[in-house]
Amino acid sequence: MAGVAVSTTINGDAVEYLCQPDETLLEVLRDRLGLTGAKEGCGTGDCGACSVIVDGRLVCSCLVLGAEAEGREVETIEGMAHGDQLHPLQQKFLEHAALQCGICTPGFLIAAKDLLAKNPSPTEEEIRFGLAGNLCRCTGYDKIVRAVQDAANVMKGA
Amino acid sequence: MNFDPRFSGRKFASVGTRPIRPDGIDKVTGRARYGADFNMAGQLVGRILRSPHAHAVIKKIDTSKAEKLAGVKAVITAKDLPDLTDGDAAMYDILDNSMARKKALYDGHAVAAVAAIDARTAREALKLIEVDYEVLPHVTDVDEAAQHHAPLINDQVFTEGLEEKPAKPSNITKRTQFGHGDVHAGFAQADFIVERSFKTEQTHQGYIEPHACVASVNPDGTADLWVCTQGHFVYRQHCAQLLGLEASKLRVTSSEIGGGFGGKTHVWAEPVALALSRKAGRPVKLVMTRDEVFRASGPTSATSIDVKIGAKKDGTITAAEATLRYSCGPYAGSWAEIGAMTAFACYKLENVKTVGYEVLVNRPKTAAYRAPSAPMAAFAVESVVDELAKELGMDAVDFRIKNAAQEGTRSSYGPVYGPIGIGPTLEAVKNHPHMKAPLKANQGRGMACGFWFNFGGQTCTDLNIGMDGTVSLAVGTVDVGGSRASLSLVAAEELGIDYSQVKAVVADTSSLGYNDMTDGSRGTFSSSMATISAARNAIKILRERAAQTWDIPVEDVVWEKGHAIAKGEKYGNLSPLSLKDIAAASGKTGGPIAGHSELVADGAGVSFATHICDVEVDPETGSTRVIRYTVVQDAGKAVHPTYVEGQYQGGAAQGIGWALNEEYIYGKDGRLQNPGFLDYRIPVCSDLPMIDTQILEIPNPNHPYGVRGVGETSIVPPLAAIANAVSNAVGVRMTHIPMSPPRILAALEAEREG
Amino acid sequence: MRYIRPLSIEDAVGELAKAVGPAAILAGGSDLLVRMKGGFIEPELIVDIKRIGGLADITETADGFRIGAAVPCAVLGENKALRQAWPGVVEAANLIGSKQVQGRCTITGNLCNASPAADSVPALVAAGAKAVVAGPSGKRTIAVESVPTGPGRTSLAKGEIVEAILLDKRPEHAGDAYLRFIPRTEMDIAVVSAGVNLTLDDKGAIKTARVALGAAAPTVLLVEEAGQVLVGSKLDEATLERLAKICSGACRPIDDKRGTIEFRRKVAGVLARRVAAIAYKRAGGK
Amino acid sequence: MVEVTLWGSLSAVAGGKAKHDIEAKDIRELFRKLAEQYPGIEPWIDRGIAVAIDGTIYRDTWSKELPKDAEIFLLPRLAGG
Repeated sequence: MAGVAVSTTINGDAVEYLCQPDETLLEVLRDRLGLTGAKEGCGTGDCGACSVIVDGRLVCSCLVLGAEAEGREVETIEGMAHGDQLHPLQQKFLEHAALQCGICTPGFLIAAKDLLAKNPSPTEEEIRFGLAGNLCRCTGYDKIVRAVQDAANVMKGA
Repeated sequence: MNFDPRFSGRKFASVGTRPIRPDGIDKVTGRARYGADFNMAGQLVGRILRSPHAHAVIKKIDTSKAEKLAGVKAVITAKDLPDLTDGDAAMYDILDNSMARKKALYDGHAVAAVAAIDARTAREALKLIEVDYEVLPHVTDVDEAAQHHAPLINDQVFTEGLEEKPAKPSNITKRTQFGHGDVHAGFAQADFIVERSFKTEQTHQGYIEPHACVASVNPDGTADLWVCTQGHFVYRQHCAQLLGLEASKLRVTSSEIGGGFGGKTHVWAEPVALALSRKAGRPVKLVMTRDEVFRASGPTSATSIDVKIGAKKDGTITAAEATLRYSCGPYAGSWAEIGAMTAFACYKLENVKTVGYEVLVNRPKTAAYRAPSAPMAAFAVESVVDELAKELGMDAVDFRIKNAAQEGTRSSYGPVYGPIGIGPTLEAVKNHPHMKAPLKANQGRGMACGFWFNFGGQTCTDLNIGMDGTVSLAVGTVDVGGSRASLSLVAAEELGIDYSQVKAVVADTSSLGYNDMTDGSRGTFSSSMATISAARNAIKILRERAAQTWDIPVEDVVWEKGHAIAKGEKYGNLSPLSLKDIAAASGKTGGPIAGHSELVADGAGVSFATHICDVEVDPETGSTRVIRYTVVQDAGKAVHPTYVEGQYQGGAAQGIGWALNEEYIYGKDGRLQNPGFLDYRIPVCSDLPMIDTQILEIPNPNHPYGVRGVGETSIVPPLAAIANAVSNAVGVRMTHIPMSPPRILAALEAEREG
Repeated sequence: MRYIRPLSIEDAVGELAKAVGPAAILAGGSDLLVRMKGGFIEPELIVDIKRIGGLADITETADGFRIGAAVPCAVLGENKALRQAWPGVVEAANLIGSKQVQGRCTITGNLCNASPAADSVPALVAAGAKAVVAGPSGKRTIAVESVPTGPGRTSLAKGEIVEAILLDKRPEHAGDAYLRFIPRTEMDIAVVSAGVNLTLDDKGAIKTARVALGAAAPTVLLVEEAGQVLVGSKLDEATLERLAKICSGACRPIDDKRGTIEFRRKVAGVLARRVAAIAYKRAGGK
Repeated sequence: MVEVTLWGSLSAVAGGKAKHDIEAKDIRELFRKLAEQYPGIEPWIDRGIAVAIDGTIYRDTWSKELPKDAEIFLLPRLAGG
């Protein structure tokens, strides 16, 4: 199997790696680059725990090949806070206790960030459908939806 | 240890507030490390070969080709996990479930495993292992398995709990019975009797994090295991016993856990990872795929339940009876027993009888799932209770209030209740605005009650006071949903300091004494008791140090609001010493200050919940949407109310999924048809409404702060609440869970055709 | 295994044509990577077509729309002109999987994966969409319904790639719509589905109609009789009743983990009625 | 002397009797005497029996004293989620 050399940008930094042709971006992030914030809950695009943003588009990194990242810009949970300044979504998730076990949280935060970028004032229904690709088994989603609503309000005010 | 656990009725400063959890930032930044997020030098990748057959004799396994593949460092079969269980039947079952010994007992049963330099090589190696199976007839349905002509899963099983040992083996491992009074006499007094049979399908806990571990066994017999688990001390015991290791030489570290709900309460692949590491001489990481989680971890029972309840015209229940059959997978369990105990626990009954049958089937080994066995029994009982209320012409809530258990009632499972919350939850529901909200066409409202015991158990905690006056709290119960925040609050409360001065961590098995796992809603109940005890022990030392500083008798020093105070007029000029002051001087007053506790947290308080649910049913498709949901539950005392609400909401959501769409679907070939989140349909965000909660606080007399468990009860009422709501919306009584659209549509069509 | 990223359709066709072992085309990957993960396919060659000129674009032409094979479904939803002309096709494309999946998946991939339950296909069939196929012997344009021939099977020859989907320019008074039945509100595969595409005459009567059903047979069904029954009507109750009956009758479904034969038959009729009403309204009918 | 009530299945291995009068000061002594009288109970004790004393359930505290006139009820030790 011939390795593929990839030059890409991750959270604003230039990154180069060699990966196998069938290796997913999720595997590259976790196993080659040590970015374990994206989680594998299913490996088939059904849970959203591995969500990342590639060239401004929300995707499941388990459904992207590492080779495909060539020349792209990838955003992961590790790049969401600015230094010690949490993103408003991160802060609101903490304040609302929008996480219990926390395994789905990185995926939810990335998906919510994408949602608010496209729709800064979503209704409850828009939030619920916008986040339907992210499974949470602990919270019943109530506090997650409230945290996103609250973060949206804060971000509009900012 | 001289610890007084009785409820004191004190006023709280920290307990009951809602601070941010200590592990929060790690979890929103992706830094928190879960089972699969840890690596060791030289680590190999482990993978497991699983049976494609539901029931088959393993005649021969040839691993020679796999062993020769470049990059493969170890291949194991059951031979590499010799039986060291010494007659311990439960441990033997866990061993056999980890790696099939003679027979594969379900689709997904492990038969061999490899460790290789990478995942691709490991996958290739699995394909090179040749297993010669003799396929046997199988049975996956609980009712079919209970028939005398069903394929026998284990010919050594003779039903226990019968007056005489049966002549022939069967798939029924045990019969259990509970109750009191005379149900025949009771039914004779009844004016109305409702009798029905119900089925519920098998569901999975559905935690988003697959089982994952990194195992490292050294040649000198020491070993490390990093693993996502609800109980690392229990995993240590299991693994040490199965691998022949000395418990104290096996250090188990619990990673952050990405959900468990009962499914991570005993070992599955961990002994395999350790055996691979031992054979390969290198660390091995083993992570289950989602497919493996569904096929080969521990889902809950499928059930078949008959319920009969009789009442007088005035609404008094005269007798209640239930027969419950629960599937256990291919190994003995006690799941019907719990169902038989919980079934009628909400009610005051003169005459009650429940009988449970444990049934073996060719499905994965049943594990606990949040208030295990109770939701199915409650579904059957609360459906019949609703129907009986209708026959009597009584309001569903009033009928339940009339028959609700109270302090002094003999429970249906035996003991007499102390102060309990079923009555108050029903009264709260009766007065809740949700009950009066208008409904539209095709909408219906249902309600139902639920019960769970709550557990205590062995618990050990260390509280260390740093020289800067901050407190580190080491607990041994795994934090599954925010307990580090709750326990930090408890430490702050007892010491009289601010929450921000305390940080709780979960210690590994080498750093703390034994702790039972986080199950049975015991985490906060038990560890808060141990934390209070540890804090009181620390306070004793703090008082001694203050007495020493002041050179007065320790009896004259009291601890109030985080300060040592010299009591008595003669000490009028001594200003109080804060915890920080005493800590700062500790190096010169006797060294580090710490409080330890080891105890058995017994006396857990039972808990009750009543739920209200509105649904809308599409009569043309059978599609059901939950449009409003309210949980009312007794917490005893809500230490961190936000996380208590979270438990209520999460349990309700899981119950909603179970009620409407989640089920294990087996083909005629005995293979699981839907081992993935695509077709095992747990609720998504757009499926649910906000879930309102109301926390009642009826103190548990056996805990200093009145805490009961809160984690599990909330999954008990939803199945019945939704079934009752569907019945009220479209007039069909659903007796088969999940109430999937095809089942509801078929019931509606049958109703229309009369 | 090799991963290549050709820059021209000719190169892609050439590589596919000369591939010795199993080869796979990668656009969105939302089916391909799942099948690779499950071990159902082990391609020796993966041809990523996303950098081929024009394949990532939606172009509006004199004849209508040309949707490149590598255009993610989410981009369809962001194209105002397409949304206005073919709302049913767009809503079908935006029902596939999650937001995450929609950021990757393509209608061409959905078509070529050849699942009878593919969401966008009934809408495309109802719309009379065409597929532009590039292959070693040149290009051909065929009706989308002739691409899938059975579950997981297509009529495409070795080396052939569907490079674009064509949708006609819309006349006045036209509307299309798509509905599917799923047990949850999102994330499921259609248990049964229906797409309807209508044009009306000046008086508001239906002039032309195409009705397609998904997950009702081994391939998406174009139910010509259902279209015929609509023509000339203004969607009165009796017509809707007949439409439902014809659609239920046309189904040749199976019992599986997602639904029963009876359920699919019944609900196919229910969805056909509902979706026809939406399309009619979109076409300006009252 | 305390009166102990066994749950249905346990009474099957205790001579078919649900109620037993036993001279025992704590849970440990209660289990020992029951096992002496009915050896069939021993495997059940090994698997775990919980003791309800006036409605409060004790799973592990074998040193717990049994007050006179207390209501004592034996239950299976349960699994939880």
